[in-house]
Amino acid sequence: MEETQKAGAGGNEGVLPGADSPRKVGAGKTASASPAPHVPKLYGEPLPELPRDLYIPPDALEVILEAFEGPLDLLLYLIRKANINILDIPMAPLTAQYLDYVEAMRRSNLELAADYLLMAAMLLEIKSRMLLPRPTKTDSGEPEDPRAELVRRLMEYERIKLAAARLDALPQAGRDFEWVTVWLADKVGQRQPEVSVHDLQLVWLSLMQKARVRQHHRIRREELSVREHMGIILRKLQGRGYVVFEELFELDGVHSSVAALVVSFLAILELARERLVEIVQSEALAPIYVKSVHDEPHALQA
Amino acid sequence: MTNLTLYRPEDYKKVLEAALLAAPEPLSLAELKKLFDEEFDDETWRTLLDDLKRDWAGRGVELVQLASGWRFQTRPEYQVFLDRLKNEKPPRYSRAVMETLAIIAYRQPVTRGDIEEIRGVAVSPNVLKTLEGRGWIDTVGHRDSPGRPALYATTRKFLDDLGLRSLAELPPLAEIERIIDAQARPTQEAHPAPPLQADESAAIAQPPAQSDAFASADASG
Amino acid sequence: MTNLTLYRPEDYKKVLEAALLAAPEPLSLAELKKLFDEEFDDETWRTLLDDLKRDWAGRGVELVQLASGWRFQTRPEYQVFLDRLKNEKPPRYSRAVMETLAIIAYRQPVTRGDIEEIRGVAVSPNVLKTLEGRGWIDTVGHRDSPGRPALYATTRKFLDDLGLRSLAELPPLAEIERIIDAQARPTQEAHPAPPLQADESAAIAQPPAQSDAFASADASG
Repeated sequence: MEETQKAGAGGNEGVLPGADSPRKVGAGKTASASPAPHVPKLYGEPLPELPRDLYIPPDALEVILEAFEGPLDLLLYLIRKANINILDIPMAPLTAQYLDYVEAMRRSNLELAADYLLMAAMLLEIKSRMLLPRPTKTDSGEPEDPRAELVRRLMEYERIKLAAARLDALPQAGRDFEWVTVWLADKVGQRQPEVSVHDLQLVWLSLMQKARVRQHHRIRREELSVREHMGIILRKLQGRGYVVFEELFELDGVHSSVAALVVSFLAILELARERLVEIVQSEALAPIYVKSVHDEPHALQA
Repeated sequence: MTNLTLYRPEDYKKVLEAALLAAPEPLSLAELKKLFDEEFDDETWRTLLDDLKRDWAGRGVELVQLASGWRFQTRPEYQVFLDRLKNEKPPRYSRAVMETLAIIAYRQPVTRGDIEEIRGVAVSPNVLKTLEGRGWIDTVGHRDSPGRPALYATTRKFLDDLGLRSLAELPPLAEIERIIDAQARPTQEAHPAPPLQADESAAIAQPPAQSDAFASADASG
Repeated sequence: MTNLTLYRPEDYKKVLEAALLAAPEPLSLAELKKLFDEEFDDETWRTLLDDLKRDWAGRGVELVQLASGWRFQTRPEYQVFLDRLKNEKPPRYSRAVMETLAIIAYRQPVTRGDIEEIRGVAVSPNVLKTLEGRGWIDTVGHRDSPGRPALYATTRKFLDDLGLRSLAELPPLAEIERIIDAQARPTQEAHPAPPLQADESAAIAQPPAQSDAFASADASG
């Protein structure tokens, strides 16, 4: 921002410094401007009298000049200050007052006054056209007001100026409120791959295809819940030596349906068939014990 | 890390809250929908978000819906405290910057020439650079005229940073708009003389309040 | 803008919360003290911060004290949801890992030899380590055969992470296998076995090195 304003005031863009970049008009130049003749000169031609409505004390000039964004801004200021009807601008006094300011600005900083001089020329032209009989438009029959374009521009600029003030009044991120962004937890490690059931299914299918081609026989898909229970039972047996057969059945859990009991039973039989567990019973009707075959031979639990 | 399972609406709201608090950008509904395996309809989402918004009522931070989505932000009333933690205050933009922004916002897309025509002065490249640097404007094309000048428009970030959901939420142009619409529109077509009756112009001849707004804004900058 | 006046401890806590939520860096106690005109002693500050911390208990974001100060951060358990908002592709397991996992899931309990027999290639220890490290498989016993090989099975966490209540919920394959049986033969030629030596070496495949099976899974998921 700082740079913007400096450069904006730098000269060749023809931008007046903004009010918030107090770039004082040189003191020496101001001094020479202040005691300027009470009767302002217009391009060397002295103006006969200052319009009373538009009169601004010369010592206020310096402050005011810095506050203007351009010729339209200055004109609007003059119009609003004098409470002039923008739709019926008295061109002669306005032009005179405007030229008075421009002259002061020329003395302060010639380079910055380019846009202002253009406007001065426009005002003088309008003023002179006001004195001439107006050409009548053939289609509407209404005479064209030489001020129409100026009024249109002034009103458009005023709307934008107002809109800019309203935009500036809106709460602005970083100035009037802050965005909330909390950190992500430090402890979060490397992102883990996600695996879906669908992925797994596809991989298994492709494996089956390959295996079929290679081995010329089909790998039979076994009852999953039996396989699951084989794992559950092996876990229960782990490190415990001989476990009472009934303990391997969940009688009061989520798996305690009749079907689940049957599946658990089938799982134990399958484990025995695959020689993963050993089932022992010392005599008929005695307790049945089950032991994982690899388990260290613990003492028989009574 | 334990795995989190979502059961109650509360659980979903917690995930939603965490995501919105941690997101570096506003999150659109489409993005928010990625959060959950379940596919809720828009109404359910609306309920969830409204509910979360209500949870935060009366606190220093609020959930807001912006042009590009939902986001948490601090309430303006709290800024005076938060400013105390900052080493430097954020700059206020100069009138040149704000007027250029207003022209682009309300008249987009516009060229630099259009901006200069309305403001009556040359536009410093730095003014446009400031606005581009903030991410508030960008070039959306070129006008098919000599020099093929760039056309500027405002961005989503501009809307987000000013808490607007769309350009339609820009503050309406002043009452002079109505007067101009009603009476000056023919001016643009045939350039007839504007009506000169004093009573009609009275509404706009009142000392406008906008200069005050700027005076205070500039003074604090 | 209305001016905010702080009366109750609640009011101070709200300012504190807003400041901590919006701060770009952790805030030290010394910085936090700048928030208020009143000078509270360290004990009062501690109470205020502990109180705020308690307010956030059980939510997706928590207040933590680090060496450099206090800050809000998301809880690690919520990361799995927050990750879904990221645009980057999640890492994927190599074909070797996925095939091994599928074999263990569908044929458990199995030994490494079983896996090698079905896959037709040696199984790298890294593959099993990856799956054990994720907590998806573990050893449930040993087969009573020469060398007493370990028997692998999937864990409760595997079911949880895949959203299954039991292995019986793994998709049944019979139907699809029949369809593939009918169509597989011409496809077989078009899909030669992937280079398995390279495949085995890395447990987690880099994104470009994805196999066809994964690409299709990715596209449909």
